[in-house]
Amino acid sequence: MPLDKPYLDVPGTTIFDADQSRKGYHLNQFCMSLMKAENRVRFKANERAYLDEWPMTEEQKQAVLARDLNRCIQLGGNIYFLAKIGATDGKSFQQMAGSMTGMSEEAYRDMMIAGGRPIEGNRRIGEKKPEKN
Amino acid sequence: MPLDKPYLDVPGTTIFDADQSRKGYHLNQFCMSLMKAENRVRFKANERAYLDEWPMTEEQKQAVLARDLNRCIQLGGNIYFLAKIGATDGKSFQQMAGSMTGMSEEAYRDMMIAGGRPIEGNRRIGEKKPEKN
Amino acid sequence: MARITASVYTSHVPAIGAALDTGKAGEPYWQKVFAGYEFSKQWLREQRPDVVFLVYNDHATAFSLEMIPTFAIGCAAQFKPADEGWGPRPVPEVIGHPELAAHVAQSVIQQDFDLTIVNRMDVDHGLTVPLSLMCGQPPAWPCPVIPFAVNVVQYPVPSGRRCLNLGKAIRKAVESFDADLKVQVWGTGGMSHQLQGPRAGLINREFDNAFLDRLIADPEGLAAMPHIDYVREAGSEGIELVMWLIARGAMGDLAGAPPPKVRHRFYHVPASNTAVGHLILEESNQ
Amino acid sequence: MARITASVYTSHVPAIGAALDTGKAGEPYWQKVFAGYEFSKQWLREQRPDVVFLVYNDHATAFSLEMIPTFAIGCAAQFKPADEGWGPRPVPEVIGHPELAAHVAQSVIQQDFDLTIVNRMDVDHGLTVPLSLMCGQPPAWPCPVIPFAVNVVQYPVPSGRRCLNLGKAIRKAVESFDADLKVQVWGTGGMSHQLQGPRAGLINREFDNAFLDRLIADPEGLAAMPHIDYVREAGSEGIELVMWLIARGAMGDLAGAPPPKVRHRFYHVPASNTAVGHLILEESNQ
Ligand SMILES: [Fe+3]
Ligand SMILES: [Fe+3]
Repeated sequence: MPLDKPYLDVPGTTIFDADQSRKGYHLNQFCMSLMKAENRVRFKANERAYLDEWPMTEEQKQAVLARDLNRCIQLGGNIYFLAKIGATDGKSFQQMAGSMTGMSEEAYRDMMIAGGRPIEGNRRIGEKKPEKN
Repeated sequence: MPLDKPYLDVPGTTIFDADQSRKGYHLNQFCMSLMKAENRVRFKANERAYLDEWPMTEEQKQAVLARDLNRCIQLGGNIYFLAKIGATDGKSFQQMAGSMTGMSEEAYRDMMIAGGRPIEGNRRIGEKKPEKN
Repeated sequence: MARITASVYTSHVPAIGAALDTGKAGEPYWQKVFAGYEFSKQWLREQRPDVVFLVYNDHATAFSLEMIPTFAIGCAAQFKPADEGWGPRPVPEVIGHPELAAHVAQSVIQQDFDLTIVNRMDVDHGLTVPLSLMCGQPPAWPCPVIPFAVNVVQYPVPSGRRCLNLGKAIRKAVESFDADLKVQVWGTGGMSHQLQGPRAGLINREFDNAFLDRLIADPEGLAAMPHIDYVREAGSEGIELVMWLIARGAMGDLAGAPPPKVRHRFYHVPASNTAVGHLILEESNQ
Repeated sequence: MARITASVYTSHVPAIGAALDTGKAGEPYWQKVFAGYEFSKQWLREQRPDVVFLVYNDHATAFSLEMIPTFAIGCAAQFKPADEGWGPRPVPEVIGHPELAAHVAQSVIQQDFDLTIVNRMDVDHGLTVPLSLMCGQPPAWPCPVIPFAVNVVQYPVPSGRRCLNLGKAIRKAVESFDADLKVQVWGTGGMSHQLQGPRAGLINREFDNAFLDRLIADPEGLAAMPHIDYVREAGSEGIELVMWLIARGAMGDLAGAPPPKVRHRFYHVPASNTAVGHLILEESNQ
C-alpha cells in the first residue's frame, strides 16, 4: 500500500488509518448500529442472525461472536466503534481494554492503580524490556 | 449582525449565508424531505398537513403554499433546496428561475435564447440601467 | 508513479442531463450545446485516463443543512446517481478508486487541508452531467472516478486562492502514489448564471471569456479574485467557478513545468439558465 | 468586542462521567480525581464566561464512518447528550451560541481552515465530561457552549502545527465579533492512554508532564511534534492531546500579548485507563 505508515513499529498497537477503515467499514458500521436500544435487543436475542444482516466477512463475524477484540482490530475494527459491543454487554472501557492485554481483569486494574503500563520497553517492537509487563 | 456582508448591494440577489441558513433551516429541511418519493406523494395529497409537521413559521408555510419563491428566499430558503418543490410540481429549473423575475415563462425563455439578462445595469442597486430588462 | 495528464473544465447544467435522458439531445437547442463536446468525447477515448478526480459541488442532495463540509473526498468503492426529486438519472453507477482517494486524502490533510472523508454518498448532476458530456451514454463509465465535493451553497465558500492551492496539493498527492496511473482532474460548475430572485437569468459573456483567458494564462492572478466579483459579475451561482481553480492548480506549470496545451475551448449561451463553458488543458510533457 | 479571557485543558475520560452519574463520585478512587477540580469549579464561578468554545473529539457517536470531518463546528441552538450505548448521560442539554458560532465559522473559513458546519448533532462524553468536571452537576450549564469537534479517530488527524494555527484563527474570529462577550476556549482529551491491543493501559508520566510544561512555555515548539511521537510515547489514544494546541493557540501571547498566568495545574493517574491532566491559563491582561 502506498500510504506512508511511520507507526508500524509501535508494539501491540494498530493505527486506524484509511486501509484499516476500508477493511473494517461494515464491522464498524455494525457496531454503530448498537447505539440504538432496539438494535441492542435484537442483537442480544440472536447475535448470529443480526450479524448476518451485515456484509461483514465470516472472520469478522466470528471475532465479534468470540468477543475477540484484538482480532476485531486486526480485521479493521476501531476501538471507539467496538466499544458499542462492550456497552451492549455491560462492560466498562477498563474491562474491554484489559481484555486485549492477556491480563486478568484484576491484574489489569491493579496495574493501572500502580501507575499503568510503563513506557520503557514499549516504544518499539523488539525493544529490550527492563521488566516484565 | 456581526458577519461581514459585502454582497448586500447586488440587486435582486440574496446570498445564502449563515444568517439566512439559520432563518431557513426548517424550510430547507422540509424541501429536502421531498427527495423521497413517498414524501412527495404525502405532500401532494395534503400540502398544509405535511407542512404542519415541520417547525416552520406560518409565513414560510404560506410562501410555500403560494409557490412564492422570492418570498421563500427572503425567509431563508435556498434555491437548491427550493428546487425540490419545483421537481415535485414537475417544473424545470428554467420555469422556477423565470417565476422569480416577474417575466412570463415565454419572455424569460426568449431572453435566455437572446443571450440572457445583461450585466450592464445589474451590478449594483440603484445603478442606471442602459435598457429595460 | 501516478501522474496528472490533463485537466478538463465544464459546466454541469442539470437540464443537459435531462435532455440526454429524455431523448431531446437531437433538438437544435441542445445540438448547439453537444456540438461543443464532440471533440472532447473523441479526445477522451484517445487520452483515456485511469482515474478521473472530479471536482464538483453537491446541490443540496447528499448534504442537507445538517452537515456542510467545505471539502469532501469520496473514498467509497461506488457511488449511486442521486434522486434529486425526479428519480435518479438513468446513468451508470460511479465506480470509485478507494486506494488513490485514501492516499490523496492522507497526503492533502497532511498538507493542511481539512478534508471531510466520505465513505457513502449519492452523486448528483454536478458529477454525472460532466461524465455524460465527456463520455456520452455508455453502459459503464470508462474509468473509476473520485468525487470531490466543494461547498458553494452556503457562504462563505473557500476562496479562489485556497482552491488553487488545494489543486497544487492534490498534484503532489497524486505524484506520490505508488502505481502507474494516468489521472485527469476535472473542474465543473459555472459559467455565469443566477437561478434566484429578480436577477435570475444573468449572463456575462465578457466575464466568462476573460475568466477562460485568465484560467489558461494567469491562474495565480485569477485566484486573487474575491467572491464578491463572482457574485456581482457572474451571478449568485457563478460562484461555482472557484472550483475550476482546483483543477487548474493541479497542472504542472504551477510547479515549474511548461504551460499546458489548450486542446479545446468552447463557449455557448444558453443551456437553460446558464452559460456553458468548456476547456481541455493537456500537460505539454505528455 | 468579544474577547478570550482564559483557556482550560482537561482529560474527558468517560468513566468520570459514569462515576458522577451513578453516585460513585465519593469513592476514594474517584475522590483523587475530583479533588483536582475543586479549585476549578470555584474559579469558573468567579470567572464565569459568556460562552465556552469547547474543542473535543467525537468517539464514533455523532460521526460514523460515513462522514469524517477533520474540523466540525456546531452552529445549532442546542445539542443533546448522546446515547453512547448505555443511554444518554443524565446531564443538561447543551445550549449553543449560533451567532458567535456562525461568525467564527465564517471568519475561520476565510482564514483558510476548511471547516464542516454542523447544524444538528448529539454530543458525547468528550464534550459533556469536561463540563461535569468544571461545573459539577447543575440543573443547567452555566453558559452557552460552541462544540468544536476534531477528527482524532481515523488517521491522519490534523497536525499539531495546524491545530495551533487554528487556535490563532479562532482568536482573531472571536475578537472581530461585535458583542461584549467573555469567551473561554477549552481543549480536551488525553493525557497518555491506550485503549486497544496488548499495549493497552500505557501511561507515560514523564511525557505528560513535559507536555504540560511545554504547552505553558513553548507552544510553538510543541506544535512541531509529529503524530508518531504522540502515539509512541502517549499511547494510540494519547493523540487526542493535539486538540489542546487549538485552545493554546487562542491565547494572546502568541499574538504579542504577555504570557498567560497559570491559575491551576493538576495531574493524576489513573482514571480508568487514562492519565488525567488539567490546566487553567488566564490572560494576564484581564
Ligand atoms: Fe451547479
Ligand atoms: Fe477521548
